[in-house]
Amino acid sequence: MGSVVEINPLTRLEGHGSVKVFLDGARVERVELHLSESPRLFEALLVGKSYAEVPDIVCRICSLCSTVHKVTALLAVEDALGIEVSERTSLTRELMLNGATVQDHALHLYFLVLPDLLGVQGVAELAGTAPELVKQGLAIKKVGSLIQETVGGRLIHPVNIRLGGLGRVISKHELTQLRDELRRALPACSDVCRLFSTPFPFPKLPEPAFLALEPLSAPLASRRLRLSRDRSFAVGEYREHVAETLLPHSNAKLSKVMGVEATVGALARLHHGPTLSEGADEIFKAHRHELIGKDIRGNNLAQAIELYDAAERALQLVERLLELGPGPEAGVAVASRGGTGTAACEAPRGVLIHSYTIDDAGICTQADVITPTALNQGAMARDLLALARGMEGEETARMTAALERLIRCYDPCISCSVHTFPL
Amino acid sequence: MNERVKDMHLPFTARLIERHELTEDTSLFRIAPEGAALSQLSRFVPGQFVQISVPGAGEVPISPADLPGEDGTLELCVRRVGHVTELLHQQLPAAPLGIRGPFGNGFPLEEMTGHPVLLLAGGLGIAPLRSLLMHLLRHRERFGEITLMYGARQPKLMLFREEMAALAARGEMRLYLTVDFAPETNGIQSCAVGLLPDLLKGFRFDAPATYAAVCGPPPLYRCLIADLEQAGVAPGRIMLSLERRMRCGVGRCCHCAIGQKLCCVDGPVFRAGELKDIPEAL
Amino acid sequence: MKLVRLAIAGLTACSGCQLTLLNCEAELPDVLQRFELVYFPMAQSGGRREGPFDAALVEGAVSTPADLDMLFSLRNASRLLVAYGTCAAFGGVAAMNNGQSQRQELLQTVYGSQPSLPESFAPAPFGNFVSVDWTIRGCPPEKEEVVELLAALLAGTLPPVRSYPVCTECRSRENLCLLMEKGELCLGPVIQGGCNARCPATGIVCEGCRGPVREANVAQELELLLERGFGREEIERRMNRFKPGWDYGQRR
Amino acid sequence: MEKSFLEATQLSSFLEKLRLFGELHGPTVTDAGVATFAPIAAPSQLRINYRRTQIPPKKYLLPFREQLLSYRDGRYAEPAETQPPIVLFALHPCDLAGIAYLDLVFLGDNTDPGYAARRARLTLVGISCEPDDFCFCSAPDSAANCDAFLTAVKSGYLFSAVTARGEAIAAAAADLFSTTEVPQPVAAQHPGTGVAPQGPELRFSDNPLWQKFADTCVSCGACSVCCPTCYCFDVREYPALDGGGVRIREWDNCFFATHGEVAGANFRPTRLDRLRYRFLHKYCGFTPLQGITSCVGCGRCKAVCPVGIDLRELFSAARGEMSP
Ligand SMILES: Cc1cc2nc3c(=O)[nH]c(=O)nc-3n(C[C@H](O)[C@H](O)[C@H](O)COP(=O)(O)OP(=O)(O)OC[C@H]3O[C@@H](n4cnc5c(N)ncnc54)[C@H](O)[C@@H]3O)c2cc1C
Ligand code: SF4
Ligand code: SF4
Ligand code: SF4
Repeated sequence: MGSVVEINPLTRLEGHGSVKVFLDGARVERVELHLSESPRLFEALLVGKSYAEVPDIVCRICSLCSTVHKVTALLAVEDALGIEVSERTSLTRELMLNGATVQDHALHLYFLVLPDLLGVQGVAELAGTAPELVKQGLAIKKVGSLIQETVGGRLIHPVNIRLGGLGRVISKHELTQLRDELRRALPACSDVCRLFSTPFPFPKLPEPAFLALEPLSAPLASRRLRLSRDRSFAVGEYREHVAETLLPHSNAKLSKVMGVEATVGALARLHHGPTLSEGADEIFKAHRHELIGKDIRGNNLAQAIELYDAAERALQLVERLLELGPGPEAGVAVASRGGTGTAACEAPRGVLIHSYTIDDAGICTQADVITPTALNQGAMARDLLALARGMEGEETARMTAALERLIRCYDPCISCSVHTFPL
Repeated sequence: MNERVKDMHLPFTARLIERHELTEDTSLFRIAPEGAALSQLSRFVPGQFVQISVPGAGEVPISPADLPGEDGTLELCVRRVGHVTELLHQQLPAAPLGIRGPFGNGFPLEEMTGHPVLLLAGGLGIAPLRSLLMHLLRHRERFGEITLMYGARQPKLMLFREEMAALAARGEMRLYLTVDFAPETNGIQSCAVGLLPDLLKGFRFDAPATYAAVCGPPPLYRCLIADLEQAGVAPGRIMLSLERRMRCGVGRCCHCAIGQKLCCVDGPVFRAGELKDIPEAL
Repeated sequence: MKLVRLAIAGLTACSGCQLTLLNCEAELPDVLQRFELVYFPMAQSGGRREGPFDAALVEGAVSTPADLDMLFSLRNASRLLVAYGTCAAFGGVAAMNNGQSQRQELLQTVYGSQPSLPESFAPAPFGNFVSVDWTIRGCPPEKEEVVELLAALLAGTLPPVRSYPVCTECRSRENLCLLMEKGELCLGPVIQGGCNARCPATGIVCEGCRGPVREANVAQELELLLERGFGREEIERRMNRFKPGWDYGQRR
Repeated sequence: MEKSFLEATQLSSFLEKLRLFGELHGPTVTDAGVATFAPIAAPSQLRINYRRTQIPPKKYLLPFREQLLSYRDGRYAEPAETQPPIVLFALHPCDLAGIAYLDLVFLGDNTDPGYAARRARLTLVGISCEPDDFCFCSAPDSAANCDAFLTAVKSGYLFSAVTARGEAIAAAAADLFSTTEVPQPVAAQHPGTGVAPQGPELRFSDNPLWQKFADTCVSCGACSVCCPTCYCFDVREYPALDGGGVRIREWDNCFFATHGEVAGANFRPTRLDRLRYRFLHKYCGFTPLQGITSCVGCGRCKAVCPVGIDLRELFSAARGEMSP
């Protein structure tokens, strides 16, 4: 007898989604992952807008990833128009990205994942059962927020990073304040890893094919995506390597990279040998065996390591900006010619690609956004099925809890996921 | 800094004693001011107003509906229209409120002594006039004939109706009630149906000696002034209690300007004569 | 103490309004203590959308049958419905092309012309479908205004309203006027303030994320920008970014 | 009044002396290039030859937004006034006149406690100015309502003490004043067409300019925000999550529809009504200040108006048309 177990809505993640497990008796037939967010249609909305408007509009795809969407869009538009930015601008953007990572990983780990580890329903009970952890999580998140607020001019949908430069140069006083706050928060950041170092005890999952930007010391300059040691491609050629298909039950398109269901995100990044900050590297080395060559269950720990790394990097960047001192900043660059530009960044939940074509009048004629959650969708569905099969015969509640938890390992962002380029 | 300077913005506490619902949206509140507010309020002159604070919502100007009682308690008749008045209506007995005042000029009681007084109230306008009426009745011998004409939209919206009727029954004043329209089903018709100005038209009185006190919604004033003047009441003896937006009560926030006058310090009681040349006054 | 029962949910949106609440790091412990988050799928599992709620803070535009279903259900289950953010209040970015391009075309641009396109109609604000008791503006909203609302709910009321344009706060902060001094396309004069002129304070024009101020002199703003050399098309595009359907003749 | 000569080269040392009387604030520019009164940490920040700041010195007396009261358990309390003593240096006569007007409003009956406390901690040092196209004050050299005044002369300034505090400044800076012959003041080229009080009936003139201004005014509020003598305020109360709350005062503006609104009516429903109100308040005055113009001719309102409204245009046009 066939039956369906449904998890609807998926909770403690961004956006609207659900999961259906189709059972035949105790046997799991198939699992459907529905990313049912309302279509957002950004790629279509951007067509006809001026190049200068693109980054301001497109960051509204997602609040959690607004900074990285904005930076990626800026890079792509600048790539299209041949606009160069100063070192200060680049460093400032990098600082924003690190701040976003701290803020986003802290939110995800402490408020969305931690309830699973402590066996509670969410943030409300957490405040009752583990007030100290809540306080710690908030304190860490707050430094990330402070960076967004001070440097970006706004916590969500930052305004101060813009085409060609910055709106306002961050004052020495503000930078010093950031530096002090970051220093104060670092010990707590290094502590996060301890909380998330026990992987959850479910059946082993298929080994992922990890996709990440090739790590460079100046991450914003990275222009190659790597799938494995011998398989990589230039960001600008992503269309030849990323294929998208529409699934009947999802408003997000499924992306395959070089023919495989790639996995992106923190764990993927760690697999490609990034240069981590000193403190984070130490922790990474200690946990290496739990992460490298392992499945997605290690992703939360990887995020914890990254959180620490991002905080340390943010501090370094602030110090570097203080060294550079204030200076004149270029305003909005004016487009002199059209072109097509593509850029990729590492969002907290994985590779994000933006690509735009701008005509000679400065109007956007084509826009593509490939989001990490769209990239992860295939792997996520595959793992859900594997996990459900591995738990055949278990109590339904146990199984659905495990499935939800698996999804939180991926840290999906469904608002983002429903944007993909024309088929 | 002297005491008064310090007190400028600081309300005194006033406890809510009881709330008595008069209509769906209007209640009579009895409050007990505490501390120095008691002595300040003992100077209250009918027509003046106080600033009532509801913690959490803010402050509003209200004209007390009666003189402070023996025990210092104050009656306020308040209609629920928005932010502050809404929260006021939600307060339970013993809730702490705030009070500042009294502010404004009040009716010229000295000047009115010995004269007949005609009170004309429309709707909620009865609230400030009730404190004047109570003063007149308490010092009944000092004044001439006292007449209250009170109009409401419907019988059930008529405030203090029984009370007024009882006062009239004691023979201390004349009472005329009117409603804009009375529902058919209402069997007892103890008031006229029509508008206040209609009521005034058929009214015989010693106009040249009379002081009129008017309070009601803005459109009411214009026709009543014309009618009163036509009947022979001097513009200088037509007292109007006006309402404006107010934030401070002491002539600074500037919202309550009426021409070059400020309602909170030059009013809220104005003489029709003063307002003649101020087109936006009424 | 009786806790105030809340629903916090999103329709077609970026989750930024909900996230803004989670970003109130300093206030969150207090909030968690005094409110019962009965339905808040973004941060709580096991919630029930049937209520009853004292207030429902709902973000996002209405663009699918599922959105509408959720909106009706929360409206019915809640004493107060709060249009939480600019999408809920005006349609927001999702609605920028309303009245300009057909929904179906947009869908096809993104999803291709295949038989089973996702069901979706032109994104619309809550006010088109249900009564709204309070509106928080902004894309995203200001934390302060969210906390203000929550505190007011605890006090049994709603916050006092402000109704001045962005320029008022902008000037008071002694920013450089980008419209006058730099000839940039700033919408400050016709946009509701309350953000403390966040964008002009960083040297960037107000893009209008808080929607129109009560007495926006739209016709004059348009004229002003035309005089400064902007094309009509560009101006309209910018004005529509967060709210479609301005009345360009309005002078009130 | 005795005048002492301060050579321009002594200005930095003079500023140091002023610091003895409080935190030194004066005209400077922000990073974005806006003229502003702000703390002067180093003499190089001072822009002594400034034209006008965007926001007048009223911000020191009446901040844009300030806490009026706080409450807890239903009891209201006044916040402690925290502004330190400040020396406000290099104020032009129009701004001094603006402060004088505010003093009339806030220090009269029912003295405003916050204003009074801040005013008492403010030392005002004026300076003579060079008018530009926007200025139209009438009393350029008036050194009234300050503690001390500097008149620019060739190669320096003439210092005159006005109040006892001014004398104290003079005493503190005595060794900086030069004993050489005092140059004569350079006569400033002031247009001298200050705004005299206007007839209140002018506001009901049906001059078409009224309607034109009402149509083009964008109600951005900049003119009032930047006016040294506009002081309308709104008061709002905000509860806090912990059960307490605050009552704040914030600059309001007669250009906003809410300004004259009551339940069921608006006494100034149209922008034209509100423009007439502004005219009345600025040029005719309310209640105790009736007949006094509060416009000090600083020129800010015209300089900041995005549509270039200048009410003076209206007087000259309307006056001509009204006189028989
Ligand atoms: C001298 C004076 C005496 C008054 N006496 C009484 C009285 O005895 N009983 C009574 O019920 N009311 C009285 N009022 C009116 C009362 O002050 C207002 O109804 C109240 O301020 C509205 O405040 P709110 O916060 O409840 O409404 P809000 O939420 O502020 O606003 C609701 C509506 O009221 C308008 N409003 C705001 N402030 C005022 C104001 N000061 N006056 C009128 N409308 C305003 C708003 O513009 C809006 O249209 C008096 C007003 C004045 C000036
Ligand atoms: S920059 Fe924009 S918001 Fe600021 S004053 Fe100028 S027009 Fe208004
Ligand atoms: S300045 Fe404009 S765009 Fe910026 S936050 Fe305020 S309303 Fe939004
Ligand atoms: S009205 Fe205009 S010119 Fe006169 S003082 Fe005010 S801002 Fe200056």
